[in-house]
Parts: sequence; C-alpha cells; structure tokens
Amino acid sequence: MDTQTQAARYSAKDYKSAIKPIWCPGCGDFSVLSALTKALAELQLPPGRVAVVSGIGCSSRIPAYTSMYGFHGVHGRALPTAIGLKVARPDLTVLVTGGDGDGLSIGGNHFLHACRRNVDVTYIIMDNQVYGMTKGQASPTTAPDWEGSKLTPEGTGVNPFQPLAIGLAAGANFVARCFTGDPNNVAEIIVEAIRHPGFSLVQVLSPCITFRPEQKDWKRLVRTAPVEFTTDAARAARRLMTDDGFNVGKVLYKGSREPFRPDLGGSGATVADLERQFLR
Amino acid sequence: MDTQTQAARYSAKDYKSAIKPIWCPGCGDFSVLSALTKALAELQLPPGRVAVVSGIGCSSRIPAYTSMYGFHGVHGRALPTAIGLKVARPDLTVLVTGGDGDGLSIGGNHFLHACRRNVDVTYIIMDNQVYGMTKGQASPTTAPDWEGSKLTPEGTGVNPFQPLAIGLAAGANFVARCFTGDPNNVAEIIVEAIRHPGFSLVQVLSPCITFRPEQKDWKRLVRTAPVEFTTDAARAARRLMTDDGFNVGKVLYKGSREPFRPDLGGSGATVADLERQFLR
Amino acid sequence: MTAQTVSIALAGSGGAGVITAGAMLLEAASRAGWYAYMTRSSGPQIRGGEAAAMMRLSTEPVASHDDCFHLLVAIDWNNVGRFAAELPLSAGSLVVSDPEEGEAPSQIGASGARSVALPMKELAKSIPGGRPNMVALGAIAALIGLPEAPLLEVLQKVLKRKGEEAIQASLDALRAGMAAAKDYPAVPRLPAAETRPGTRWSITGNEAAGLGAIRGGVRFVAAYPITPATDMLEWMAPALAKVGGTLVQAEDELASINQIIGASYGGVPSLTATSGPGLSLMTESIGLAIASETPIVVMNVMRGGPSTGIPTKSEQSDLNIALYGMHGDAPHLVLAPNSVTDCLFTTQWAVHLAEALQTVAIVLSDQAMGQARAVIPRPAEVAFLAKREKPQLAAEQNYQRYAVTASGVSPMAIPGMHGLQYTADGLEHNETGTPSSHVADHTAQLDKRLRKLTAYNYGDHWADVEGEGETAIITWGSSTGPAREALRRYEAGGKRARLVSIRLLSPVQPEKFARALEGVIRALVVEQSHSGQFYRYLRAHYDLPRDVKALHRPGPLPVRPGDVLGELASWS
Amino acid sequence: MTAQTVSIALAGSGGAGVITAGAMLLEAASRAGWYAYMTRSSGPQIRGGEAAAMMRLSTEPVASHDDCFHLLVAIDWNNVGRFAAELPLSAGSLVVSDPEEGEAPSQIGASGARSVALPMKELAKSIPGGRPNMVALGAIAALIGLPEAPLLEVLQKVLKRKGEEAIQASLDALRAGMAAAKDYPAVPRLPAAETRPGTRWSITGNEAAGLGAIRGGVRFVAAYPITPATDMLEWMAPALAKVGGTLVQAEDELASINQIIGASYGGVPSLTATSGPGLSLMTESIGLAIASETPIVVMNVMRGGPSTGIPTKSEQSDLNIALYGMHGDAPHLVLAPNSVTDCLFTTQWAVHLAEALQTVAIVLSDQAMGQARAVIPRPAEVAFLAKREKPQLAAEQNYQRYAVTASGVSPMAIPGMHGLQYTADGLEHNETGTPSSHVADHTAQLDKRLRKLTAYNYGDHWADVEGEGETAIITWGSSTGPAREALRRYEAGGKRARLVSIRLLSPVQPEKFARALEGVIRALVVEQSHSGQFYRYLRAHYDLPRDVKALHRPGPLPVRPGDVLGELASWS
Ligand SMILES: Cc1ncc(C[n+]2csc(CCOP(=O)(O)OP(=O)(O)O)c2C)c(N)n1
Ligand SMILES: Cc1ncc(C[n+]2csc(CCOP(=O)(O)OP(=O)(O)O)c2C)c(N)n1
Ligand code: SF4
Ligand code: SF4
Ligand SMILES: [Mg+2]
Ligand SMILES: [Mg+2]
Repeated sequence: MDTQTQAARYSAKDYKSAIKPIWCPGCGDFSVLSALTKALAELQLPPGRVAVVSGIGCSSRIPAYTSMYGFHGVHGRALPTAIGLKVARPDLTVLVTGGDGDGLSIGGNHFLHACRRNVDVTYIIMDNQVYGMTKGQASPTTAPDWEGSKLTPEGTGVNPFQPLAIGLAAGANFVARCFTGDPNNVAEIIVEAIRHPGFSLVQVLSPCITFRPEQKDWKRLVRTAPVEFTTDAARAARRLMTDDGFNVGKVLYKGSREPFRPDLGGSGATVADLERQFLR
Repeated sequence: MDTQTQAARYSAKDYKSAIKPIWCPGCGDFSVLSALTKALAELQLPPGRVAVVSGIGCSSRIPAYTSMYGFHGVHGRALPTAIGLKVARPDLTVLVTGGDGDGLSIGGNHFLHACRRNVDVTYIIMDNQVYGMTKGQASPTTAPDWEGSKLTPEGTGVNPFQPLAIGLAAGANFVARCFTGDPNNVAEIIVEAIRHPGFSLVQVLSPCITFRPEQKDWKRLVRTAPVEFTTDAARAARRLMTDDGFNVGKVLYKGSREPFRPDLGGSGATVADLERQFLR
Repeated sequence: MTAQTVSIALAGSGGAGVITAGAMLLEAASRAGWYAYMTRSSGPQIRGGEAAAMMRLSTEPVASHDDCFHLLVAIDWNNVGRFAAELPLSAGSLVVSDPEEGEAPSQIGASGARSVALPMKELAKSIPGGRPNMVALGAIAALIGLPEAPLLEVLQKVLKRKGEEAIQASLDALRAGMAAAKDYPAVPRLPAAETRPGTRWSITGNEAAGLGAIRGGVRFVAAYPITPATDMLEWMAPALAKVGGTLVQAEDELASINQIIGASYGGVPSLTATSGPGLSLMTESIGLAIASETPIVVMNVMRGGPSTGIPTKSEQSDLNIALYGMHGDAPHLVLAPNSVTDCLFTTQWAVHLAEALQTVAIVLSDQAMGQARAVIPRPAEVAFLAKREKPQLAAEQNYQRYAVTASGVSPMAIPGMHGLQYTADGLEHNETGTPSSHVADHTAQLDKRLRKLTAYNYGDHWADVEGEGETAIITWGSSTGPAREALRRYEAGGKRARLVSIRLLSPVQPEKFARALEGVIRALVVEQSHSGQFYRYLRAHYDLPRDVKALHRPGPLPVRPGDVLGELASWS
Repeated sequence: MTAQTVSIALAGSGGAGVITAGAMLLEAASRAGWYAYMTRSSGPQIRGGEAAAMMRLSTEPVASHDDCFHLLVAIDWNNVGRFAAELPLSAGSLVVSDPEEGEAPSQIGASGARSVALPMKELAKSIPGGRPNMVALGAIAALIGLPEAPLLEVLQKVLKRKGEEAIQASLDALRAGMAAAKDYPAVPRLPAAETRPGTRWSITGNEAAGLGAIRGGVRFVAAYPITPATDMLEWMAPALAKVGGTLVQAEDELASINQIIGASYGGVPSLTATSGPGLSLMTESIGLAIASETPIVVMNVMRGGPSTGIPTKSEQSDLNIALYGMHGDAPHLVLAPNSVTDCLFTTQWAVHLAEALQTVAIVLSDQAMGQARAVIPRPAEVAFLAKREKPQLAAEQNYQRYAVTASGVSPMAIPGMHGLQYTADGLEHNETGTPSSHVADHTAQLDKRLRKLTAYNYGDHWADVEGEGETAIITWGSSTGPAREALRRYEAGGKRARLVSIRLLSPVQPEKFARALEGVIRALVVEQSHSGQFYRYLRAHYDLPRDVKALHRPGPLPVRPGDVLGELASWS
C-alpha cells in the first residue's frame, strides 16, 4: 500500500499536524510531542507508514497532533488496538502513547499482557501521577498522601505502582525512563525504543502543571540514572524495586526475546481447500 | 450480626457443604478444597463469619462446596468483589479462590490493583496452566510451546507469567507457593496467609488431570523451596525472576505494609448536618 | 419592564471567570429571594478554553431554560462561536460585549439582537484588583434589577479569605458595571421578592443525587472518575466519611461495579456513579447483580454519545443501554429524575427500591441536570429508606436463598448471620443457589426475578402526571422541564393538554399509563436523542394513541419550551 | 412403516460415548444418502457428566427437531432425569434401555412410551473390545433401516488408527445390537436413498460461520474462549493460518475487540466471536468501532442468560443487547442466521456489509444452531466479499476521513497510503476527524452514520419470506426451523400462512416488512426468550396487524414445530 516514491528527508515538523493542542500552557506533554517528532525525523520513517495509537486522557490526545496515522480509541484500550494493528500489519511502525491512568489503572491488564506478548510496538507512557483530563484525581502512580483530589481527600492510602518494575516482571523487553525536562534525551530514548525489536516500554515523567503544580520541582528531583542498562532481568528488577522513580535519562533493561509475529504467509491453501473437509 | 453463642470446636468437615463437586476425578482442586477446610478448622473461624469469593472456572466453583458464605461471581472479577466486601465489612474473614485464567488473564488488572491496595483478603490462585472449564486452552501461565489447544495449535509463542513475581512488583504483602501434592502444607500456608494482615497471595499448583495429564509429573518436578522467606521485596523479586516455578511449600515474602482499611466510624454527623450546606 | 423570569448568558474564555461570576449571581439571586437555574458549557480544554454560564432567574421555581436568552454578556468572543448554537437570542435580546474584543461571531449578529458596548477590561483596569467578570456581573445586576446588598454579601462570603481589599476591588468593579449599564436598553427586570432565609436550597443535580443516595441509606460507593459524574462522587466522598461510610476510587469501572456488589452482598447499601462509557463496561456485572439478586444502584449521568462522544455535553441517549443493555433476560429497575430537585427524590427512591426488590436500579440523570445548579424550595423529607428483607433466624432450618415466593422477593441472609450461609451465584440456580441448567429451575427463577418487579406497588411515583385534555406530552428526565413549561404556556393560551413524565422507566406500568392517557387522542413524545429511543420504547411497551408525534433531537442543545409548544401548535 | 423422517435420542453418562456414537450415526446416514440434524446436551461436569445426542434423520433437508423422539436409547440412566424435559416422548415412542440400569426416570415413564430392554453392557462384554455404545448404534441402525455398509465405512474411517481388531470388535458389537433389535416394536424407518458422494456437507453451525467469515475475507481474529463460541474459533485458528491470516487468543474480551478494531483500522477484515458475557464486555468498544467507522464483525453465539446463566444451553435472549446495548445513539448492523446452513451465508454477508458500510455487524447465532451438526446439500458459492471504499490517491489533496457524503459512506484511507493520514476518533468529530462538540458536527456525523445504514439496498436478504394467506408467522434465528416446519404442516392441512424470518434485524426495513405482510390480519411471533424481546422489538419498529400472539419461552427447550402449530390452530 506504500505509494511513497520520493526520497525526501523529513524534518521534525513534518511529523506535526496543524491542530492546536488542547493542553494547558506549560504541560509536559508538549515536550513529549516534540521529542516524538524529533525521534521520527531521526529515524526518517515516512509518516504514512507510522501509526500512533492512544486511549483517553490529556496525553492520549497526541495522535491528532502528529501527521501520522492516528487512532484515538477508548480509555485504557490503546495497547490491544495497537497490537491488533501490528500483528495484522507487521510492515507498519506502531507507537502507543498515553497516560498513567489510561495505561496503569483502567488499562492495567493490557499493559501486563502487552509486556508478556512482546509484539513489536513502542509504548510511551506519559506519567504525571494524576488524571489530568478528568480534572485531577489520583492515579496508580500517585503518592498515598496526596490530598489534592476531592475524591480521595485524605490521600489514597495506597502505595504507588512502579510501572517499570511491573513491566519487567510481566516480561517487557525494553525498559527506559526519561523526563520531559530533557526532550532531546526523550527523543533519543524513543529512537532506541523504536529500533528495539519487541515490546518497548518508555516511562516519561511529564508534569501536569494544572493539577500537580508541585511537579515543577521534578527538574530538581530527577537525576541521570547512575547505571547502564542490563540484560539481566533479575538484576534490573532488583534495581527497580528499590528505585525512587527519579532515575531518568537511560535505558534500564534490554532483553532479547523474539517478538510475537505470527506468520501471515499462509500455506498456499485456498478457501476451496478448506471446504473439502465438509464434503460427504 | 453474629448470633453464634456456642463455643463448639469446628472440624474440617464443618466447612464442607453437601454439594458434590463437578470436578473430574483426580483434579487437584479437590486437595485445595480439603486444605482450605483444614486451614479453617485450624483457625476455628465460625463458618458464618467467613466469605469465599470466586469468579468462573473449575477452580472458581469452590465456594458452593464449602459451608461458608460464598459468592460465585463473573469471570475475572472475584478480587474487586472481595475487596468491596471486606472494606464494607471488615469484621469478616474474606477469601478469594480461582484459576490462573480467571485471575491472571481476564482478571489481571484487578490482580495488580489488589496487590497494590493491600486490603486484608487472602487470594488462593489455583494454577493448572490451562483453562479447564472451557475445555483446555492456554492460560497466562502456560508454556509457549504447549500444543494441546486447538486455539493455539502451534503453541502460544508467548512467555508464561510468573504470578508471584508480578504480584510482588505490584506490591503484594505476602507471597507463597505450594502444591496440591502436599495438602497439609497447603493448609499450613493458607493458615499463615489468613493470619497475615493485608493482601496475601498463595499460588497453588493444582493439576488439571483432564487437559494437562502431563501435570501428573509435577509431583516429581516440585521441590521444597531452598530458601526461607524474606521481608526484602527487592531480594524476593530477584529470586522469583529466576525461579522455575517449582519451588513450593514455603512463604517466600512477607511485607509489613498497613492494610487498606477505611474508617467507617463517621464523624458523628447526621444526614441533616450534610444538608445544611445547601441551605440559603 | 417587570417580568417573572429572566435568562442570562455570560460567556468568555476559560480564564475570564464567567463560571465564578455566574455562581455569584446565582447565590445573590437566592439571597434576593429569587429562584434560579444555571447550566454551563465549556470547551474541550482543561484550562483556558471558552466557557459560558447560562442562567435563568425567576420569582417562581424554574427547572429549565427559556427559548432564548434576554441578555448575553460576552467578556470576550474567543471561540464563543463554537457554541453560539447553545446561546439562542432573539431580536428582543440584548448583547453586551467589550469593544476591545471586536465583532461578535456571525451567528450572534445574525440573531438581530440589540447590542451595546461595555468596556469591561478598561473599566476593570482602572480599579486596582478589579476584574472584568465583576464589571460584567454589575452590569447584569443593574439590568435585571438585582439589588447591591445580596451581591455584597456574596462577595464578602466568597472573598473572605482574600481580605477586605479584594472585596472592595470587586465591589468597585461591580459598581462600575452597574453604573455603565444604567442607560442600556431594557431587559426583563425581576420584581423584588420576599427573602426568607432558610427556605431555599442551592444545589446541583449531582449533589442532590448524592444526598438522595445517602438519605436512602447508601454507605459504600466505589467508582472511577468520569465526566460528568465525577462531581457527584467528589461531593459524596467526604459526605460518606462523615456519616460512617466510605468511597473507594477503583482501578476501573469493572472493579467499581464488582466492589459495590461485594459490599452489598455484605449487607451495606451500595452505589456507583458513571457515564456512558463506564456504564457500558458495567453491564456484564449488572447482569450478575440481577441474577444473584444483589441490590445495587448505578447512577448514570448521561453525556453525548456514542463512544467517548462529547464528554462535557448533555444528551438523553443512554436510555437503550439502561433498559436493554444486559445479555439474557435481565429485568431490573430504571429510573430517571426529571429535575435538579427530583435528583434527590428519585435517587433516594432508587436505593429504597433496589434494596426492597434485591435488584439493580439504574438511575439516568444527565450532564445538563447533574451539573445544573438550581435555587429551589427546600425539599421535603422522604420516608424511603433501604430495607432489605432478611430471613428470620430461628425459623430457617433449611434456608433457601432463592426461594420462589409469591412476591418474588426471597429473604436475604447477610454474612455474619449464623447458619444461613449460602453461595450467591450468577449461574442459573435452584432455590438453594446450587447451579442448575434444568428448564424448571431456569423458568422458576426467571419468573420470580421478573415477578418481584412487576408485582410491586410503585404508587404514584412512576410518573408525574398533570393537566387534562385530549392532547398529551409524554417525556422523561431533563426534557420534562421544558415540556412542563410548554404545557403552562399552552394552558395560558387557553388550551388544555396533559403532561406525563415517566420516572419509572422499567418495569413498565401499562395500566397506570393507560389510565393516565385515558381520553387522549394525540400525543407528543419529547426527548433528547437522535434516534428517538424513548419513542421506540413507548411503542414497544405501551399502547399509544393513533396520532403520535416524536420530537427527538440529539444533544447538546436542550429541548426548549418553544420547540414543544411549536409541535403542539402545529396540531391545532 | 416407512417415513420421511425419524428422531432419535441417545443418552448416557459422560464416559458412555453417546456423542461419538451419535456422530458416527450422522456420518453413516450422510453416506446412506440421508440428511441429518444433531444437537447435543450435556451436564455441567467437564468429564463424566451425563450427555445426550439428539438426532433427526430424513430424506429431505432438516433444520429443526421434531416434536418428540421416536426412539430413545439410554445406555444408562445416570442423571438423564436432569434433562428429561429436553427428551420429549410420546406414546408412540420406543425407549430402549439396559436392564442392568433399572427403571427409567419417572418423567420418561410418564410419557407412556413403549419400552424394551437391550442388555448393552452384557452384549458388549461378550465381545472382546466391544463397547455398549456400539451395541446401541447397531440397534438404532436396525430400527431405522440404516444399512450396514455405510456404518462399516465410518467405522473404518474413525478407527483406522486403532487397527483391524478394533474395527472388528466394533462391528461385532454393532451386529449384536442389530440382531437384538430385529424384533423390537417398530419406529419410523427411512427409505433407502440415492447416494451421490460429493453433494452433501456435514458441518456445524459454528464451522459454517467460521467458513463464511473466511469466505467473506476475514483474515484476522482475536478472541477469548467462551462456551459455546470456542469451537468456532478452534475451527478458525488453523484454517486462518492456511489461507494467510491469524487468530490471536487475547487476555480478555476487551483486548479481543480492540485488537480486531486495530487490525481492521489497518485494512484487514476482522472478526471476534463470543457469547453473552463476552459481548457485554465488548459494548463500549463496539461503540468505538461505530463512532470511528471501523468495520468489524462480532459473532455472538447465544447461551442461556442472564449473567453466567447456562453456558451450555441455548436461548435467543441476547437480542436486546445486540440491538440496544451501546450507550449513545450507535446505529449498526445486527444479523441472524436462521439455520446451520445459513450460518455460512449470513456470516459472509455480515463481513461484506460491515466492510461496505464501515460499521459493526453483530451476528447472532446460538448454542443450538452453532453446535448442531447437520448434513446439508452442498451450499452455493456467494459473491459477497469484503470491499472497503478507499480514497482515490491522486484526487485527495485535502482528505476528509469523515466526509459527509450522500450515501453516508466516506472513503477510508489505510495506514501505508501516503498523504492520507488521519486520526480515527471515538470522540465526536468533524469531517476531518478533529474532535468537535459543535451541534452541527454532532448532528451531521450522527446523520451520516445512520444514513449509510438506512440508505443501503439490502435486497431480498433482509428476511426469508414464504407462503401466503392472512396469517403470518414472524420469527428469527434458530426458531425459524421449527416455525418453517409448522408452516409446512399447516399447509399440508390445507391451510395457508406466511413465514417471515428476519435475517437483518438492524437496520429495520419497514417498507419491506409492510410489503411482506400485505394482507395479513393476524401474526404469531415466535422466539426463544423469557421476556419476548423479539416481539417488543417488532412493536417498537414495525406496524403489526391488530391480532398478534407472541410465543416466547426461555431456553433451554427449543421451540418445537408442534408448539407453533398449536398456536396457529388455536386461532382458527
Ligand atoms: C471507560 C471510561 N472511564 C472513564 C473515563 C474518564 N476519563 C477520561 S481520561 C481519564 C484519566 C486520564 O488520566 P491519564 O491517563 O493519566 O491521562 P492524563 O489526562 O493525566 O494525561 C478518565 C478517568 C473514560 N473516558 N472512559
Ligand atoms: C466474560 C467471560 N469470558 C469467558 C468466559 C468463559 N470462561 C469460563 S471459565 C474460563 C477460564 C477458566 O480458566 P481458569 O480460571 O484457569 O479456571 P480452571 O477452569 O482452569 O480452574 C473461561 C474463559 C466467561 N465465563 N466469561
Ligand atoms: S490538565 Fe495537566 S496533563 Fe492535562 S493538559 Fe493540563 S497540564 Fe497537561
Ligand atoms: S477440567 Fe481440569 S481443572 Fe477442570 S475439573 Fe477437570 S481436572 Fe479439574
Ligand atoms: Mg496522567
Ligand atoms: Mg486454570
């Protein structure tokens, strides 16, 4: 279906659409959008051969802001949509973008199973530790004592998830964390994630300026992860279980499991061949 | 609501109902049922104060085979049902029983969030690495090369989950594995799990004689876990990530996080007090 | 010009404070002894998008918007064009805008409304700490005859924490607006009213529903945030904690519905609130609650559909899923409040019925009603409380949880009651609860689950029926307000008609309906859906007169009294 | 006694091999030139529960069971009482049972059927390797006139791998049964038929649906196992792999429906199959496919409801959720095959329509039809293939994915097509796909999504219409077989009636329906649901004659021709 013939060089802005984001001024998601477009320019992937799939949330609005094929589905179901697309169309590059609520709360089961199934898609989870779109409720990554939501006025009283630790335990093949404060680094990591075969998980700390104004401090709290990536999942797990969530800028784990990619070539049989078994 | 007055001693059979299980002769679930009733006799919990909640599957049929309060809900949703019950009725002992499909496939998200929320329920997951009830399809714990299902005739091609590793990464407070070949050990572990405050996860290897006849070999494959439990989640995670799934008979991790238990005492306010805010 | 009612829209971009100003106007109006109704419209942005507060003030209780606004005050025109259709004006309307902001969007101009310029920004700038929305509020007050005193009270209350200076600045801005508006063309002025503090409530539909639930006995709520149900939950969370209950924010709607099923199985009346997408996810487990006879209440605050649709705007298009969305034959209760005030009664009644009948009650509210704030007469106490039939301890040697009784209701044991243990089941079962696939058990249980609903006496609450004559308006939910107003106007024109607003949508009440329609030869069905869901539902279950017209339109535009009146008029 | 049709039930506990013997009988009958229809009933146990093979053999194609069984052979009586209601007998029936097994359950005895003793176990024991089910099969063959030759062929085929000895043992057992039955009271014997190998198919409804899907162009399936849909998927998995497609077993139904939406967005016709509980979980995302105009096919093989209900038994009670189960106004296709054979056509047509109209097609089959095996005339080829309208590359400078067209169908770009990138959205959107909450966009898109369905020409396939006269039987799905047979009998009695079996349930076809019912003054509505879902649906959308009777009953008992005939008779 590819009809591209010219060998033009794409620049980052070729991956942006003309639609103005509905995001609040200063929202971290702007940086993710620009890092993403930079990454694609680096990879020189034709926009018509890339699909960006998302669920619902502020962060999940990204697809329409790009010039690629986009699918803005329902809340929490971006991963299966992307997996179906990639399995049926292995020739495409498939990215998934979304929030911590979308991916880890309502979408948690698909997150687990995407890590396990290891289809070659790149999942960029924009973590702001809050539900932005619905005006500020606690998410699975929110600290237990955050009292900013009227729904949990005393805090949630539950420990936050460490998405990378869970992803790793569930079998994710590539695990990285970065911060919107350094969009070039985010772009680099996205490039690496897309290049890596199988399911790649990228957690981007992306502040919500409106409902978590204290996240402006993240730029002071983050540090470049003091370690290089490992290919030993057990080691990576141990690291991540004690990590405070602020080690950023690095790929933390790379596995070498074969991606899930069913053969679509068929056996040469026709439908008439299938019918023969019923004949009497 | 408790109306028990007598201080009778309960024996294991007092926890069994008269209903004949629909299980296949030789199914591992029989042992789980008898281990469960033994454990309750050990704890001397009045059957009327215990609730057993399950989803759908062969294993999920357990509640009706006991003499306790039972809730046989829909596929995959036993954990939230149990959590709602326990939060609303903290005076009850609440157990959850079910299969690997029910808990880790369709129920995966609730599994994650139950580990995180840490409500004081005991979750007994009867793992036979197959969907028994629907006549033998691969489950999330099935090996990738198992070709016994017509739905995945070439095997699933996906790595199995290690439920305990995931549970731990998600925050489970008590993690154990045992095997139906040693029902007394299963009973002991259930006793310990019920006694442990917060969410306790017990994986019981429970063979499916009909669709996984090769699981008869499990009695030769399992071994008593060569380690004692740890209270260090990172260490436990590392162990579990390299474990082959056959280390049984032991509690592997015990945490000390406070269970989630909202105060139901109220502030003494009446409904009329609430109404005052609307008055003009 | 003195009128009984005036309609005002205040529009501007997100930061302009139109919602704040609208809320203050409402509060002041209530202090002035008026009744009020306010809805809001906002754009997709979280922050900084356009917004409008749409208000109606009146000397009598009001439950709907008018056909158009007498007064539109636009602090700016940013994107107001986007929802111009929601701001109908007539040639008699007055548009007040800031000359700095240039021309009104074409749709506004096209209305032929009179217009005047009010330099809100300039006036505000001249007052240290002054804000344009306060200037606008002052102008509105002057135009509609709202005295300064109640406004000042509200300012003092709202800005208490900001200190005297802030209050003074706002007051100055208000006065600047009032002064400027002195010579503007007139809009309806409301007469001064008797003020009797303590006789009114100011409440939103979502708050009223939350309160109704708690009044009815709900003490456990589990939910997942979703617009426009979230604010009901946000009101309930601290309220429950005060009266000895709790609200759990669950990981998704599948968890929330099953948590409340678990809590209710434990004997605690339980509720969840959601909107269309969440309701869709809940239907499997709603079926479980029906089959296992576990009472729960599901509040669905409808928004524009299908799919994610239009989360912030209203529509009555979840009727079908509420009635028919479960697989299998799964009879249950569906109720719909028909005004902000009625959110209180209907939700409380829903809790009562769900508990009495051990089934699911789905309550259909909508964004317009749920997020509307109204100043209403103080609602009456209602006697409906949760009361579940429980087995008599001693008598029950052989307890049968699903005993086939004449009423269809079987006494329900609660965990903790000794000797009455049973297993609740979503599989078809026999009377004791043991799974069964026998024809006889299936039929007996299907029969009893239906019978308990149909045999129950719902009294007069099934519908609001009023008026007389051969013409009927049949409607439900938030379309009732405009329909009722149309009826009043129709009657004022010397004609007669009846209004039937159905509160109990399921189970159907064919005999009561027939009685309500006795002598009716033509009916107008009014609803806010694209496909006429309510009309089809009526056809399916009720005998309608030969001559039926269906006025059905999708959201987000509300049905207006004039639309209804127009249809009625076209008949005669 | 020579007849055109004979009905046989073979019952016994799980290990007794009744299903195997039944399948062999069917296979042999097809080789003998007969047509056949077989359903099965089984208990809740995975292994060792009771089971029955219920068969009807005939010289003409058969699509339903008869009113009762001519012959019941019970290898044992273990728990047969549990589904005695599913095994109706009359005084003319013959019951063959093993004297070792004692008395028949009371319900069987109460039928007044004649009975004979066949010592199946004893006879089997006397033959090394002999099994009682083969003795039973021999007795059946002798009684109904099935020659030995085709049975031997089947034995040889089935037992090939077990070797000559096993074949001989089974043959000896068969012959022992044949010999014993020689002098039994007669049951209907079928006349010998012409055998023309290669002109018949032996297929189940689920297999036919799977084949129809693949014929229509489906190449991607994602699903989660659920009874009674699993065997359709199990047939499709290897079949897809052969023709260049794939089936993914997903983690749950939410994943499966969204996987197929993703694959279809990628241009590959896609399907999922499920049953009631799974369909409930899918409705939110079905709404997404409708709103984003992504074609998909959802096969729902109905079972007893509500909730987990009765997984292994049939019912037509998911009509409501299929029609109305989505939130918002979400028009889509609902189709229902009305026989095992029609599962092929209707599923193929569903794929074609979903793709042509870029929407969701829900196909409603049921356990009885899906798991029934039938020997049928070889089905015709059908021209319906998936064909999605795609934009013309060059022309589309300003591609509008959701362009408002006259037909309502907008050309759909597929990822990989350059320069036509767009974002599909479940939020309401404008023509380009950008989210919008404008009234005008909402209305235009709601209109087009409805228009594309209503404007399409579905030809004559919307229903099977046959017969004439003033009486009509209106039905759907698997109730069609018995209704059609009732019509035949009615006509054989010299009376006239029409049959309207609706295949296209949504969108409704009021004009075609009116034409089909021209001159009809009374109608009998036939369906297998407790609440009469189909009857209510007809009332909601169609004009029915004044005089309407509704024959609606829950599963698991199928509607029988005699039930329908009885209702017709009670009119005249
Ligand atoms: C089924 C369903 N439930 C709830 C919602 C409401 N909802 C929309 S976005 C959202 C959370 C968004 O949070 P996150 O994914 O973290 O994204 P953010 O806005 O923070 O970027 C919720 C609860 C919905 N759209 N659908
Ligand atoms: C929503 C839904 N989907 C699918 C099913 C069908 N189903 C019933 S049990 C089951 C799997 C059971 O597997 P597991 O939980 O491992 O239990 P086991 O039978 O092996 O003990 C499935 C898929 C269902 N009942 N409901
Ligand atoms: S609410 Fe938060 S996450 Fe959403 S756009 Fe605004 S800043 Fe970003
Ligand atoms: S199918 Fe397997 S899991 Fe189910 S009862 Fe039989 S042996 Fe047990
Ligand atoms: Mg977020
Ligand atoms: Mg299992």
